[in-house]
Amino acid sequence: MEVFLILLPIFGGLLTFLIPKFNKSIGIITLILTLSLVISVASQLLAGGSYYHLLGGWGAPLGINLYVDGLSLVMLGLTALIATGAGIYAGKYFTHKQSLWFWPLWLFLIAGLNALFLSQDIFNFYVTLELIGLASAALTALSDTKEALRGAMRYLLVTLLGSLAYLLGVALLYHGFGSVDIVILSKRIESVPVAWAAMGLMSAGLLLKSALFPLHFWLPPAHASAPAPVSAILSALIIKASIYIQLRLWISLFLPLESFYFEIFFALLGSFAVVWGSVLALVQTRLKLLIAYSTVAQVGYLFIAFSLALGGISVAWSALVYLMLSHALAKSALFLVAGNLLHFHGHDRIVDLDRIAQRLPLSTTAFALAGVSIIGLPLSGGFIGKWFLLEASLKNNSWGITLVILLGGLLAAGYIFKVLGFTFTKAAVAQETKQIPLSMELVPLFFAIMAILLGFFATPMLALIHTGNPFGIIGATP
Amino acid sequence: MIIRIFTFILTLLLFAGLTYTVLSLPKQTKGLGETVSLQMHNSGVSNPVTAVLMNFRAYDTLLEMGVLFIALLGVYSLSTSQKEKKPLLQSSVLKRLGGILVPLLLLLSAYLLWIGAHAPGGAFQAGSIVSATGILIFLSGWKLDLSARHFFVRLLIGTSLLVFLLISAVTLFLSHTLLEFPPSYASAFIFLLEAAATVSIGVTLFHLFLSIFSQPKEEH
Amino acid sequence: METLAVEKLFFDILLAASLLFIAYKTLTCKDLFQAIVFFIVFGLLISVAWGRLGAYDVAMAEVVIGAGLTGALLLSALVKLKKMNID
Amino acid sequence: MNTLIVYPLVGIGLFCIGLYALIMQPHLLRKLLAVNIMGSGVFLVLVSLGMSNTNAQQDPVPHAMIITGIVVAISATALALVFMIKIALKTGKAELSNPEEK
Repeated sequence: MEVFLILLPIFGGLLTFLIPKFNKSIGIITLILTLSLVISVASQLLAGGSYYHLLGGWGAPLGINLYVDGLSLVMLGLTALIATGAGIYAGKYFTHKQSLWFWPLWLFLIAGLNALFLSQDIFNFYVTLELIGLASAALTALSDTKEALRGAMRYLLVTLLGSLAYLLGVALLYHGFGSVDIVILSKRIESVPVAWAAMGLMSAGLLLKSALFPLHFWLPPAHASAPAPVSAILSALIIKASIYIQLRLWISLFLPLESFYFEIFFALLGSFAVVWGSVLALVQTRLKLLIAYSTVAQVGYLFIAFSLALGGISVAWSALVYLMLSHALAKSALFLVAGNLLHFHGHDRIVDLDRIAQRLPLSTTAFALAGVSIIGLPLSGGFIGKWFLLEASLKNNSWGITLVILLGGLLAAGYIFKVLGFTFTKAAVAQETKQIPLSMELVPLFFAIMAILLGFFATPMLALIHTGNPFGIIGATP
Repeated sequence: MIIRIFTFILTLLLFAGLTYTVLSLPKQTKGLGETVSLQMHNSGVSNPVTAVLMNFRAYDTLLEMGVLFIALLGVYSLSTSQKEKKPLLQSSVLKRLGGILVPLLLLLSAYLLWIGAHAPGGAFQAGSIVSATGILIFLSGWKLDLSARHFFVRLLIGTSLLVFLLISAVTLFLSHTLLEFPPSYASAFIFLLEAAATVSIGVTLFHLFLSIFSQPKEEH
Repeated sequence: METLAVEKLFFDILLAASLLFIAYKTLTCKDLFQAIVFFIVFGLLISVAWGRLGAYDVAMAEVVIGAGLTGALLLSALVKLKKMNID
Repeated sequence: MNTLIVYPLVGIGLFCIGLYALIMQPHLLRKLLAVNIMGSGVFLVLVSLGMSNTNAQQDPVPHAMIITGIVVAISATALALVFMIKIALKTGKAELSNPEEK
């Protein structure tokens, strides 16, 4: 089943290119089918545990292996969910000419993401990284404004640089240990200079792609200027894709190398990212930029969790995945709402939001609910993630980190409430407004509700995530 | 100026570190050369590079065709359609030269495609020759309407991915394993994939050139 | 046998030096047109290196794609920039 | 005597030269040239590392990977060139700098 997650979007993307007349219906049908495929992969996983697909029947090291476990499954599910929702939103959002190219690019992007989350091969990771990098740069440029083009260009250069650094690491690992398969490498890797250099290069490349402070400079312009559905997927999934590779690599390859300094390194950068991103989000005057800087801060949390997990605090893995999921849902809701407001007013200046709360109540509700999860208020998905994170930091006696987490929450509350406050006020000058189609309001609301609901279903979700013991936690049932 | 010095020192350190790494590596490292040669008789071709590209790691090639396709989509999405594309060079000499060169080049690419199974060559080399031929035809001023408005042209661009999907479906049907070629049919499958890839690579690269070449000089 | 090794050494070092030199020129020379020409030369040189390393398939792909087609793309983009009077 | 060790070193050199130029050169076309040269450097490392002599058994896997990489490189270059032309059309400059200008 899992291979259809790659083949189907490719097929759908080709069809939307060949028969542009029906691109929207083909696109949405493909996305919904992908979503149902994820469900069947999930049932296969739950029935038989984690499993491999040996492509071409060769098996590593000669061939490429695909692998499904709890971690890849939740990422696949997240991808399908956000792609479908944002796709439905996009069906109303784009002009005819834009949607001509949006649909095939979108579906190929989904194929690339699915391929990435299934892969077990470090060179194959490189190909999928390039696939999603080019597709997201092209999608960013779709709005065809000066800012979007610059953002897309900067993003493209950054992502190419990141891929090349990563590929150099692949070259070193291949020649050092004779394979590109993660499982085989994990058996052969030892603490020699070539492993260290590969770790440095691959991590640097991926950190650049995941926009960890201070390598986040490219993110706000690109994410803020892209079309709304594209911003949503950029923040929700594209960033996470490189973090996912980082997870896989560290868990199976680099963890055996001594990593104490790297724990401190990631914790420091993560903490800076949380504070810096939140403060900058607080001072922004444009909504989309505010949301983009909030992503910088949230990436910081992910790396704080990562550093604690590397230190052997296993609850931090749950925190990491939960933060990824809830941030992805909440952030796509925020970006889609921002897209609505941009469409409604023709601008996204925060001070001129002009009584949105009365005029677009659904969008405002979506924004508020997503905000609850971003801040980490109780019972939301973000709350569960932060709760685990606090628990991990206390277990580790890292008071500094505890402090940063709390401070970050306060700052997040600051920027979310700042926006919400202006949804009630009246603008100085009356503005012309445009109608928003209902589906464009319902999709972000749906995402926001999902982000909250994640908090209620923490136990089954965590059981699902840990299926097949993706984090190699000692003592866990495999 | 500070940034310049900082960057310089950083690159220098990187260079030093990587040089040390490379020199620390044992002289003869273990690659996959032996593993590949042990399986060559099952691969359907005798050129090991083609075997890796089109059989052992054919999945990579599938995704790579996706990358090429995406680049073209991205380029298209920013191109404004223009009615008339003026060729760069209008000369009868070039036209006549093209008349001789074009068939020769196409012959060469067919040869490269065919020889790729046994010797250096294959879809990528052949496809890029096809696109070079296209560029030559275009530059020498021959009228040639290959715009993506036509379904047929879009089909040519998508051929490789379509054939990949078709063969994926066949292999999944045969053995429930993606792109597992039965040894007796492997060479036929690989040839089909290569031929389709040649066409798609040729047309796609040519279109990339055409789109850049015919970008408007000012905004509309 | 000994002379052959010396010749090989000479060839390798010459090729290495010219690769680095041409790359340096590509990235630093004043004129963009020149830079692209240097880049095409670079592509040809590196395909010589592929040949020396026994990667004949790569050498072929590099000549046509890396040097030829990429060069054509770069040149036509530069022509556009020049027509817009941007440098 | 084994002289093939110069090739991975050249590859690293190309990677570093390219990196420096990518950061320091303002013109987008030059940045693209830099990325391409970095790519060639990486490919060179991928093939030539661990080759002690040319007579030993060739490893075709890196060769295939590089052919993949070359195609990826030209795709990215083409996309970036169109971005560059559009940026030049809209801003009158083929550079990314001056973000403070409206």
